[in-house]
Amino acid sequence: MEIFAAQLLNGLSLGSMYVLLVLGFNLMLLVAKIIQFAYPHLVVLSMYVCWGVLRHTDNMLLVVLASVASCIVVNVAIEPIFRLLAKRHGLDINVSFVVSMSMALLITDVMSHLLNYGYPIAFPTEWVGKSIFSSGLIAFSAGQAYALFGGIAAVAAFFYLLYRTRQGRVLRAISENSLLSSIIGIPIIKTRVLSYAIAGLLGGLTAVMFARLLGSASPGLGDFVGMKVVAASILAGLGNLKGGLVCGLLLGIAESMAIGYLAGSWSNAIAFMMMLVIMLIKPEGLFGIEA
Amino acid sequence: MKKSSMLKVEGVSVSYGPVRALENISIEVDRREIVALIGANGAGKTTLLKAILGVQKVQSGKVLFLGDDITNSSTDKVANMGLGLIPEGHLVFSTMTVLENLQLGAYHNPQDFNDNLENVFESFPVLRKRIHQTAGTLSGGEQQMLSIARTLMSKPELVMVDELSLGLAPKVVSEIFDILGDLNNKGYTILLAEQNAKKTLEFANRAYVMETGRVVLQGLTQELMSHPEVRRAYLGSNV
Amino acid sequence: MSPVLYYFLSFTGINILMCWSLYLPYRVGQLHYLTVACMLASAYFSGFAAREWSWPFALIVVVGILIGILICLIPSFAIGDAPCFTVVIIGLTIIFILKTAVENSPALGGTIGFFGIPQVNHLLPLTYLLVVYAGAVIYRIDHSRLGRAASVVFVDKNTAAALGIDVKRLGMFFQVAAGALAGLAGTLYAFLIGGLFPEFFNLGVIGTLMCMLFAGGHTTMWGVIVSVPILEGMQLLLPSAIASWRQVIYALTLIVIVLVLPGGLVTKRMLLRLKGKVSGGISKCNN
Amino acid sequence: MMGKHTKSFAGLLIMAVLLVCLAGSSLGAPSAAVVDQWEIPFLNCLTGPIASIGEYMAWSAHRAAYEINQKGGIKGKPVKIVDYDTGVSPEKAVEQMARIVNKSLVSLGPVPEACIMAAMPLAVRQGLFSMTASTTYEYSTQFFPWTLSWYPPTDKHLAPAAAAWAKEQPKMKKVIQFVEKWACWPSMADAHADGLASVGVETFTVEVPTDAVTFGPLVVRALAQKPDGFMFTCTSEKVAKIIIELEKYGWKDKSKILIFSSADDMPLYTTGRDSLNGCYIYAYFDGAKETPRWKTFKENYKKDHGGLDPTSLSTIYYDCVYMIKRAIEETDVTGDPKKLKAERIMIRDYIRNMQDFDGIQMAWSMKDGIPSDKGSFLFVIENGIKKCVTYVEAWK
Repeated sequence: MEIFAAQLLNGLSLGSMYVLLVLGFNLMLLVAKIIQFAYPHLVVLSMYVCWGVLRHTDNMLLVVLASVASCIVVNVAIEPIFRLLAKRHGLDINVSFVVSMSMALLITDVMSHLLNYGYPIAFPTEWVGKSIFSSGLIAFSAGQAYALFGGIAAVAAFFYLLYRTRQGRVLRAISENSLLSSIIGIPIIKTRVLSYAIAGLLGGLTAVMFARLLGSASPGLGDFVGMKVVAASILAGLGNLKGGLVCGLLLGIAESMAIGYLAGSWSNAIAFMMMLVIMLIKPEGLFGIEA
Repeated sequence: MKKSSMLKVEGVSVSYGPVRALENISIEVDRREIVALIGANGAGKTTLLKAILGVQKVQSGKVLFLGDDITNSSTDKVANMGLGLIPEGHLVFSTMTVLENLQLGAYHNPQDFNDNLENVFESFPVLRKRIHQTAGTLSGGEQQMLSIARTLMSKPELVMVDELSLGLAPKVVSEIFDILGDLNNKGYTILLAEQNAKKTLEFANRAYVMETGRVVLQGLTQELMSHPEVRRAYLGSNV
Repeated sequence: MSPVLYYFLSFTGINILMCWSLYLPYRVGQLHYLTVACMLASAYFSGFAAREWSWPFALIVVVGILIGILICLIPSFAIGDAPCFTVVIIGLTIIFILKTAVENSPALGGTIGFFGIPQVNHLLPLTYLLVVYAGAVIYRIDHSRLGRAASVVFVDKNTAAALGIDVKRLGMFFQVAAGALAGLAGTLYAFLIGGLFPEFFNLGVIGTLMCMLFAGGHTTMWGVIVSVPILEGMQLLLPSAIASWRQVIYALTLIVIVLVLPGGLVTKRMLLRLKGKVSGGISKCNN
Repeated sequence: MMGKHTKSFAGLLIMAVLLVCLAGSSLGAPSAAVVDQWEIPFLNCLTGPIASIGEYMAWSAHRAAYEINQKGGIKGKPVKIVDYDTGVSPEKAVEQMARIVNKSLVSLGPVPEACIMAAMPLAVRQGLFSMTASTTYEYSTQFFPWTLSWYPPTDKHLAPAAAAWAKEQPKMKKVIQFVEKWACWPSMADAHADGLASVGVETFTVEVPTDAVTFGPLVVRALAQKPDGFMFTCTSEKVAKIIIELEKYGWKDKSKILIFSSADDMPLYTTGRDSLNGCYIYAYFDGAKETPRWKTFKENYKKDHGGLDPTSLSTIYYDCVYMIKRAIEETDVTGDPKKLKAERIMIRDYIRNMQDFDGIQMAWSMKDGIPSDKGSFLFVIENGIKKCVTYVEAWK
């Protein structure tokens, strides 16, 4: 029981990170109609920015600002590429997947060549923090607390934005029917850019929390996380925000439980196997496609 | 050119790839008029409305609205200038509530939102009752009313209606035509694209008859109703 | 023949087969990465059968193709008409599961890898014979009722269904055909390299194949015939000073091509035009 | 409509021109009858997520070449290391090997195991001696005599190292070994377990998933078995992360932790930092022992790597280049392409049985391609520096 509780706690803090990534990913899928496979890679890039800023200052606010700003800037900067892509191909998410896979490759290679000589980066030990609560096998570090509570706050803010504000309404309108939205006078391109910016904002925050949770990052991290984010999003039903919320969290918990209870290299295979069964039974995902 | 001309389409042509959808179309709508576009399915009515609004790219010709050239302008800009389209198939944002739909309609005109809302509810009392209901759960007629109401929230200078009666019961259609008549009395200018020629011709002041992307006849509705060709092709009369 | 040319040509042949096996299901709008799993399974089978059982090459090729078909056939009952990204994830999942299975099988060398697959004489001409044969079959499929039906499905599944096309059966057909091609490619791959390692079959392979398919043009089967040799050749010819940026160059090439030439280097229209020119030229000569 | 096709044709044309230009630049160089320099190709992983490893391996080979050339080269001719990138792709490895396999005297690499598996069969067929020095015995031995093993057979030198640690920590009865299933690591883990068993310590395995992001669950699972100590057979970065997690869950006694040699790499220290203090690690040379060559190497390495220290893996190909130098000098190798086949075998046979090779840090001898007297060192880590505890001789 103690072990189970400990693993649940681990799973929840990891899951909240997956949720944030899935949300940002789904938002761009819904509003801009693209599969941004490189989104987790961008988040890892922002972790590198955090690390760079931390070498000059330990002002937390500055670090968060730098992370968020860099993620927004880069994410918005690549928007024109996808816009041009949509102009050439129509809104074909398959092509956007191909292009974003190339971008992911680019980002990984830039990190492994140019940043910290390709070595993993490590954040200050205080960042991860010692256990703030510990009893037997149950331990909760400051980093986990940041990830879990920061994650909850960010998700709450995201859903508030989406369901309680004017801009959120507009984002939902475009995701439901972009042609109708433009007919009633909603500026589509401006709002799409906004969705990239919001995903960037979420990504920047995720980067800071991820840094605190993991304590380090490496060029390969984007690929590790990327596959899981795409898998969670598809499992939920592409672009289904609430489904993504559930599946992201479930993925974190399932991963922790699998590592905690199942035999090593088979643990992920079993997790994948379960996913396979679900996908074969419900090809549209658990909660249905909304894109 | 008359001073009160609101919308002027001059020699517009549109192609979908190698297929020509509109051929050198010219129409005009004056202030406070009700103008109808009639023609069979595929005659190019919807394409024309889309071309006016900038949804569909125009290859040649000109679209003037309130004297400004809006040819191939971006749709949201045109909508912002006061051109409202009520699209075919009573389209609403079905996952959102009635209120949210109306709020979206007021995207460019948020300042006197409450007054506008009151006005709209006056015309469509049924929507007031359904204000927090999800739009997807409304009946077809109610969705059409919501679609109109949403357009009115932006206080458009010109209301364009595409296939108003499609998929609706005759009784509901009459009801909505009545409401449109009221709106016209209140000062709205209306451009109506319809397959249901009889009802439309009774309702409008002037009409253009379209066939395979061209305007084949035009004039006052009374005159058109007695035109033998129109009677044969659109009004189901053998005379 | 110099080894550079030999391996260049061999890998070009195998990659053309693999690109075709991605191309076929993409005709109905599916990115079918499951083919890489077929390649893995049939490569390991071929290596094992050749080393342990000393089966003849021809028999191994046939069984290798059958293995590819089988691996694609079973899931296709569920994903014949599934959305593109469901197919993607199922493909990746099965690759992962098969890889784990290999890693945990001492008989297949486990994580260390499988050494010592015997060599086959005349592998290169045999490869190209099979490539040409496969190409002819694909050409026939493309220009049959099936190919035309696939084009409709690619644009809109609902329209296709309304026209009476059985979308699921069609998808299943293309998936199984892809499996056969990948099974063949896997067998050739095992014999060409002579050793196998679970890490051979990873995301990188998929990335390279996608780059080849989309750069060449995913609308016709001919695109990859142009792009595969170019991209294979590029890595051999890049000066060593910029060799470490190879991946970046690949990625940029793909992005630029997809943006500037939406259909890839070779498109359907271009072929039609080419055809028109040739026949036009002929008729001019006749006049 | 015209535009689209013109663009397509133009695209094709540009690609073709590019290709021809590149072909001209790389294939067009005329080959002289007798070489005026020693060209040593290095098949290395320079792209992708583990490019950093390839980078420092290449760096050390180039460093050795630079030093040799400063002192007049080999037999009066300069030596040049030519890098061939294989990434982690077997296909590229084969194709790069094919480029050098008929013209090179000797070569370095390939580096990651996937590339060794793919490219070495070709080298064996064509009779090229290629030094796959960065991998373990299991891989090299498959391709003998056309490569060498940099380390003694796995069970012969890993087991004593693990046993030496257990002897330092006599109260341990039960050890958890974290094993990542990759390449030859499972067999290295078996060797560790054998060594521990020989001194009466029981080993239980916890497998580390390759794509795990956090390690809390793994540590909870390990701790639930109430072990006395931990042994690590996984990537350096993961070792560091798991040790940090162990600390979080209240594990205090770091001396009950042993890290295997392949994790003696920069990410271990940059990620683990203070948490590593007191941990044991075994490796093949003692970096604290100052020799003039090692000192210059270290200083230059730091200068080019932002102040980071080299590790025991950084010097492998440096030593390889010096091995080649000695082999050429001590035999009648001329570099004449006409005698290529015979001279390749001369180099091969000399290196496979080289006596008293003077490595950057220590001397050792080879016997039939295997080091005959190479032991390992057991260290304690203090503030990122390895302090030697004992020298462990390999089992004979």
